[in-house]
Amino acid sequence: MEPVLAIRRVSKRFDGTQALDDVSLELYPGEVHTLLGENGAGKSTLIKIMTGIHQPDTGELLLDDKPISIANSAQAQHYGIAAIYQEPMVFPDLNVAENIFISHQNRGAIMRWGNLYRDADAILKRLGVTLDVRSPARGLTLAAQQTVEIAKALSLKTRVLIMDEPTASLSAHEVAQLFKLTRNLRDQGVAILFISHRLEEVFEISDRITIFRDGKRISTGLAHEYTIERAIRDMVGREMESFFHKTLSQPGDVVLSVRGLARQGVFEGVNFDLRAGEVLGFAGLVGSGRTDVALALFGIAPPDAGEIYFQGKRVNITSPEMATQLGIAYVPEDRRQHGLVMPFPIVSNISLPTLRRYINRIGLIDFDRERRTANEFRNRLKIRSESIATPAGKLSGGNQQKVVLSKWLNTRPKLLILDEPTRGIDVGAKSEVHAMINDLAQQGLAILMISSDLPEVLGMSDRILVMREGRQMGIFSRAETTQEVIMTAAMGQEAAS
Amino acid sequence: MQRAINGLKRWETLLFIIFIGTVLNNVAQSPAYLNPNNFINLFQLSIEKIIVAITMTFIIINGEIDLSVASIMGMAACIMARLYDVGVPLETGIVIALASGALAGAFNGFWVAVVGLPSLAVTLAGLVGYRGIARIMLEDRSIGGFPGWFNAFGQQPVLGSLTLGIVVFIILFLVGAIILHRSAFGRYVYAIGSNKEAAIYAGVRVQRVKMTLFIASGMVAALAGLLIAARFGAVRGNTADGFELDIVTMVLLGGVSIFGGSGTLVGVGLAILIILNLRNGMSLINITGNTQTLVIGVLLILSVLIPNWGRAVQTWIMRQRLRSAELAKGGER
Amino acid sequence: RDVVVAEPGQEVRMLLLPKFLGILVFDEANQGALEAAAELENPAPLIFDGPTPENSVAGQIEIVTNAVTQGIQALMISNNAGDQIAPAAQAALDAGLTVVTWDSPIPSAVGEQVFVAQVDFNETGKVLADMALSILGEEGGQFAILSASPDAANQNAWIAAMQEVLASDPAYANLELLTIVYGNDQSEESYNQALGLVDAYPELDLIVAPTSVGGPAAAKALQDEGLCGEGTDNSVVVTGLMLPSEVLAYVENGCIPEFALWSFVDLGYLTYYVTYLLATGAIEAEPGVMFEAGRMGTYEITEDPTRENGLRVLMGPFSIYNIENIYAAVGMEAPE
Amino acid sequence: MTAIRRLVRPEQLREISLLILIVLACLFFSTQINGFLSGRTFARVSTSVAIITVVAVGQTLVVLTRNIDLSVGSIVGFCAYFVGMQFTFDRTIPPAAAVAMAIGVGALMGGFNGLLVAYARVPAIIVTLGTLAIYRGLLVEYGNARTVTTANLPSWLVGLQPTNLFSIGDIDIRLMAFIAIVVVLVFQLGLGYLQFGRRLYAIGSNPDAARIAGIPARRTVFLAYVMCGALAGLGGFMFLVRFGDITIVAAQGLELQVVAAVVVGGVNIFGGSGTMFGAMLGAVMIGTLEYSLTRMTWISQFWKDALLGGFILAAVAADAIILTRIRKFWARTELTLAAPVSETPEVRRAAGD
Ligand SMILES: Nc1ncnc2c1ncn2[C@@H]1O[C@H](COP(=O)(O)OP(=O)(O)OP(=O)(O)O)[C@@H](O)[C@H]1O
Ligand SMILES: Nc1ncnc2c1ncn2[C@@H]1O[C@H](COP(=O)(O)OP(=O)(O)OP(=O)(O)O)[C@@H](O)[C@H]1O
Ligand SMILES: [Mg+2]
Ligand SMILES: [Mg+2]
Repeated sequence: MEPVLAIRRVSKRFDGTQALDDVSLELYPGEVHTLLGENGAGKSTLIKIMTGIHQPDTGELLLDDKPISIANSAQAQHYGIAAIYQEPMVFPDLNVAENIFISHQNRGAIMRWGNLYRDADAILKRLGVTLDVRSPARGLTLAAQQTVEIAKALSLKTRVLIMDEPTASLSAHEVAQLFKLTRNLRDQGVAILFISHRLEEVFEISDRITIFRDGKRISTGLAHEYTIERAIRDMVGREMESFFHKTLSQPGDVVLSVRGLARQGVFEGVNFDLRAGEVLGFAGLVGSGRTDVALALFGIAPPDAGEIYFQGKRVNITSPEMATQLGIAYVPEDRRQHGLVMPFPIVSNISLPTLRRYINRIGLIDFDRERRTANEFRNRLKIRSESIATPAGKLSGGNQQKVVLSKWLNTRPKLLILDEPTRGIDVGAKSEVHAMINDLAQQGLAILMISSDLPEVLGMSDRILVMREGRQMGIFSRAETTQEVIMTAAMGQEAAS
Repeated sequence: MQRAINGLKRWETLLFIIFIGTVLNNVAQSPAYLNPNNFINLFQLSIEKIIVAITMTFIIINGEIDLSVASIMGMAACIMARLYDVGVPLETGIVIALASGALAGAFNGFWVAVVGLPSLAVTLAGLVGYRGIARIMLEDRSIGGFPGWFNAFGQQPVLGSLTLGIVVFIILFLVGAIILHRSAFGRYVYAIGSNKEAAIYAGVRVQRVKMTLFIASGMVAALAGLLIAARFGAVRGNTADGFELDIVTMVLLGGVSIFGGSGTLVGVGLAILIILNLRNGMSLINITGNTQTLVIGVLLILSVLIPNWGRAVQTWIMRQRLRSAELAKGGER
Repeated sequence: RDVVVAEPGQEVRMLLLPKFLGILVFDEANQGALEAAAELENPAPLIFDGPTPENSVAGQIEIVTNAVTQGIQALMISNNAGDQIAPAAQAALDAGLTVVTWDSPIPSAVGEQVFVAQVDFNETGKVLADMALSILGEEGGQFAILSASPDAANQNAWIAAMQEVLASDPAYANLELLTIVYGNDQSEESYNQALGLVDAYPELDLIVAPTSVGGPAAAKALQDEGLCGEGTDNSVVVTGLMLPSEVLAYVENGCIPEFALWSFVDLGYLTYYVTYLLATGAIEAEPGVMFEAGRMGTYEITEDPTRENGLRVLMGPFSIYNIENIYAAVGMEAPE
Repeated sequence: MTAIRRLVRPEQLREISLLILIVLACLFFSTQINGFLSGRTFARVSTSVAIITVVAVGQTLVVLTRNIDLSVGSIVGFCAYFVGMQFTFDRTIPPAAAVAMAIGVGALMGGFNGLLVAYARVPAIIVTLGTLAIYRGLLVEYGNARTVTTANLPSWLVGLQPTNLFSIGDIDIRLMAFIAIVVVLVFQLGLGYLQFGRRLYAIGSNPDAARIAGIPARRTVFLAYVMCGALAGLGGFMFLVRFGDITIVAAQGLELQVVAAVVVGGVNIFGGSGTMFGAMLGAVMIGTLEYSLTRMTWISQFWKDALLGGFILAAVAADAIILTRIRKFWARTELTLAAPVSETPEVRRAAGD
């Protein structure tokens, strides 16, 4: 069989970084081809070259064996190449339906709103999600945005569909839905290029696998030729042990105690205690209100009712600054919007919440000390970058996440709230993060971990709190839970069947 | 080497080159340019604008804008003059005028930082409103005849051959540069300008920073208003009318992004030197005001356009070079 | 006493500074000055330089300050900066320059040697009042003033003089001044202000506009609203100080029955003469000095009755224009 | 509730709240000014805001794409003066040719802006701050201190301003107002129903995403500038019609009035949201305030500016506060469609960086 799209010996250099080094890849119709690689291995860069966002420095692209050059996205779409990007790219002021059909230059110059809504509804139905197609995209959660992105790509007549970590912010239910669709498309002869850091998923969906390391292709093969161990070895370049290093420890005093916490219309009746050295997992479907609880605890969207006791004292947290001073740190789920100042170098991002610590006698920033801290974290978390002076915006997704983690760990918090801490992080880094969470808990930190990655929640938590539609469904201890129990709680009745 | 090239690519370097160009041009054009008095005049004639440009730099880097500065200048001057006219001691009047500037800034800041309205809208209203207060103060009158010591501040040197305005500018510029580039506050200013949300999540007191900036902007504008009163020796309702555009132009030419988050005070300093030199040179050879404005308009556009083209050419050359290298390699096999 | 006559051919670098560029009257003044320069055979070219309208105050001060550096020897300023220009002008004087104002003086007279007055400012008030009276007639009526900006020194002086005349002479008892509004020398603002006047004061009969921009704009507004012009009873009309060539249409249709102005060409001519004589040392700026100004005849420097400490040369006279003489003024044949 | 929510978009909400504010202001002024609620007030305000409205429509096109055009005042002035001068040379120029000339020159100037912004990637504010000075400078050079006077204009042109097209009861719809209304309607429909219009929103909403979605962003922004210039040219023609006597300072400072109208009209200055109706209502709001203040004879001339400034701020603040209130209210009534946790103004980074 002929490949639909072939990439021949493509290289791409960003000043200082060789993002892609002489890479070749073939995509065949009717296959799901997965790209694996550590953060910064060059996966997204390759995709951006396939969609005309970046131009390769050298090398060529062949469509049906004919060389093509893709100058921009419109051209890529013309060739039948569509992509779902790692970071959702929605138009907040347009409504959902418009967002879905934004790339349809062939729908004519005049908008037919009726048709638009009908078609958008149909596509969303196929995806199995309920979203009001007329509501503006502003304010959609990350997951909802991701859904819109998927719908957008599906709406195009594509021969090559690229999905750059589409599942990173989806929970199991949505992922299953997405995979059903993906297989459908594959069976219709679409070539699918899939990227994910969740290895279980990868083996579930892939036909073939290609592994990148440091901008080079390391191996390509049929999925069943790979085992998880081999995949990891190819990605990381060395053997790695299993994922979750959970060490059980004796929990200490209660650090955080929440009673009847509520914010009108968002969540209500949240009650739990969190002890030092304990990891409390927050599970639930996307949109179940977990992030909102975190935001309430961190003072960004203070609650309307209920009590928060921190280290035994009743507190009323009204601003992030106050929360930080109390010793609460929050790693947000949307790192682009909330986590990082993209043009800032890594070092300034890390020191931002703790800048006051780096002030010298005459009131100026002590750059040396600031840099020393940043370098420490860069080494400890293995942040891949040219230096700590690299702007955060130029890092790969996973490395950005590590910067956000560094920034909050540096506040030396007593309570660490992690919202999807491993979203978009590669296996190596993921296990590092897990080890770190474990370490921190050992050192007596209280950790609240929100995650949509069920194995992660199960593997890392001492106890798991499950939420559904803004209500707390129960707290389960590590010993008594399984994926099924949690899913049932998270989805209510229908999931049980 | 790479570093040197990167240094060359900086906006400031380009500005510096343009600056040297204007100086050389002026020397060639007019013998009067090198007259030492001329250098003092050059600053003195725009001193109020360039003082306000310093706080404007902070505000724009912070992602906001303050269009009301010129009106605050006028308002403060008029308040002082009116108070003097009704018999309040000038010293008291000066303090009240400065306080009125701070208050106006705080008022702007309240709507922007606390209520969250766009600063463009708020300060556009301020532009109209504060000018209105200036008008109410003096109506159709002009008030002058201030004590000699006051006028001397605007007209006579206080330090060597430097006037008070120039001394104030130098001090504000140095202090401003240190605050902006070396202090935590300056870092917050950039952070908020780049990504306000992330700054909030990092516990930066965004409201307080914005409030501080607007108050400082109002107060410095009031100070500049008083300086202009001292320099002109008289105050009218239209004092400093329309200065806001010149001030914003200086800051933007200095490489400060109107969208916030980037720019340096050094760049703004260079832009100020360029504009003042250019205007001075043209004035000395009797090029009229309209043409001067036109030339500065062209310069403003070119200063962005040329580096853009430069970068495009550079990328193209690099790609060509890689291509040919690739071809050569291919040939070997 | 002696009447001093200028000795031609001496080199004096002179700068004519209008309020701002782009207004016809100042270009006419430049014409006059150039005419004088040719007559006096001054080898140095006359520089005509001015600020932009929106930057008039700071711009004028800048030009005056830079003139010293440039080695200009004589400045002729139509002051738009009120007393704010005084320090800069005084600095120029101190540096040995000759400083003469024309059209609009420095109110405090600080920094200027002589003011070349187009007309007597008190007389301007009377002329305005007389025109209002002649338009409204014995029984009088209500009128409003549409001025340039609240900051214009000469406009303010004329208006004050007019108010004084109205108050002091019972002949004007029936003329009622309702209000003063400002159009800032912009057509659009003046137009809207004129409309505002007719709406706010239903009994309004006349708008007095001592500004060459405000007058035509007001006339256009009234004409558009059918208050004056063809086929109406001219219930509200306009008068004031305007340029004949710019208001011909409104005089023809009756919206501006009468208006006044002086010759700006002559004003420029006379100013040049006075300045040349002062700069060459032929005359001193003292009261009682008499001199001959080319084709315009003999003039005398006197105390300025409208300003303390000021000296002036009074040009005069006013020309009052109406349908009878406007065609001649603009160099056209009167239609049958 | 859901039904209403689906019917009324937030943008329209803005307009409704602005409309309510205008009505309230009118009611207030009717107690202060004799005969305020009359056809005359309508005629006056509608004609006086007509020019601003037309130019504001163009400005809105550009602002929607997260750009700005500060040169519109200079374009209006240039076109008014230029066309007026052509009549001075030749009075027989037919009306259509005159209008076409104004629009053409305006479009050319707008095109120059657009070229620099869209293709040369110079930030809009820098380009148009520059061309604000450049176009005015060209006018000064071209004008050479001459003035366009009504005497030099053909009588059909001078007579256009008071022309009354038709009346609805007491209310006269004058030609100038009619032009403005037509322009608003046409462009409003264009925004809502043309692919081009939606693209403007998309680009302003998220420039990076627009590029990735394959929207021809450059061409669209360029065209927005051309149209903005063309509308400013049309505004210039209307300016000539209305004022007749044109000097080189014509329409100086108009850009600030236009931006004020757009901002008060709820068009987001950072792009992505706003409508032509909004811009028009903004112009009407400011026009009504100015109209009323000049006619309240007990208010001193010198208080006008201060009050106007206060009113503009009040309008913007009221609009914002009402809007957030209603949004919050709706958010509570419908859990699954909640508003964002915290308003996240889009990262205002330039498209060109
Ligand atoms: N625009 C850019 N400018 C400079 N460097 C870049 C740019 N985009 C990517 N890079 C660098 O290129 C390398 C590859 O990045 P890329 O985003 O392709 O990684 P990735 O494999 O997608 O990683 P992840 O799994 O974390 O998303 C990284 O080192 C990154 O820092
Ligand atoms: N698809 C959706 N459309 C509109 N609003 C949604 C959607 N999903 C969630 N929300 C809103 O988001 C809020 C809860 O989201 P939140 O982010 O707290 O949940 P979460 O469990 O943390 O989900 P996530 O995994 O996305 O972080 C709710 O108020 C809900 O109204
Ligand atoms: Mg990636
Ligand atoms: Mg969440």
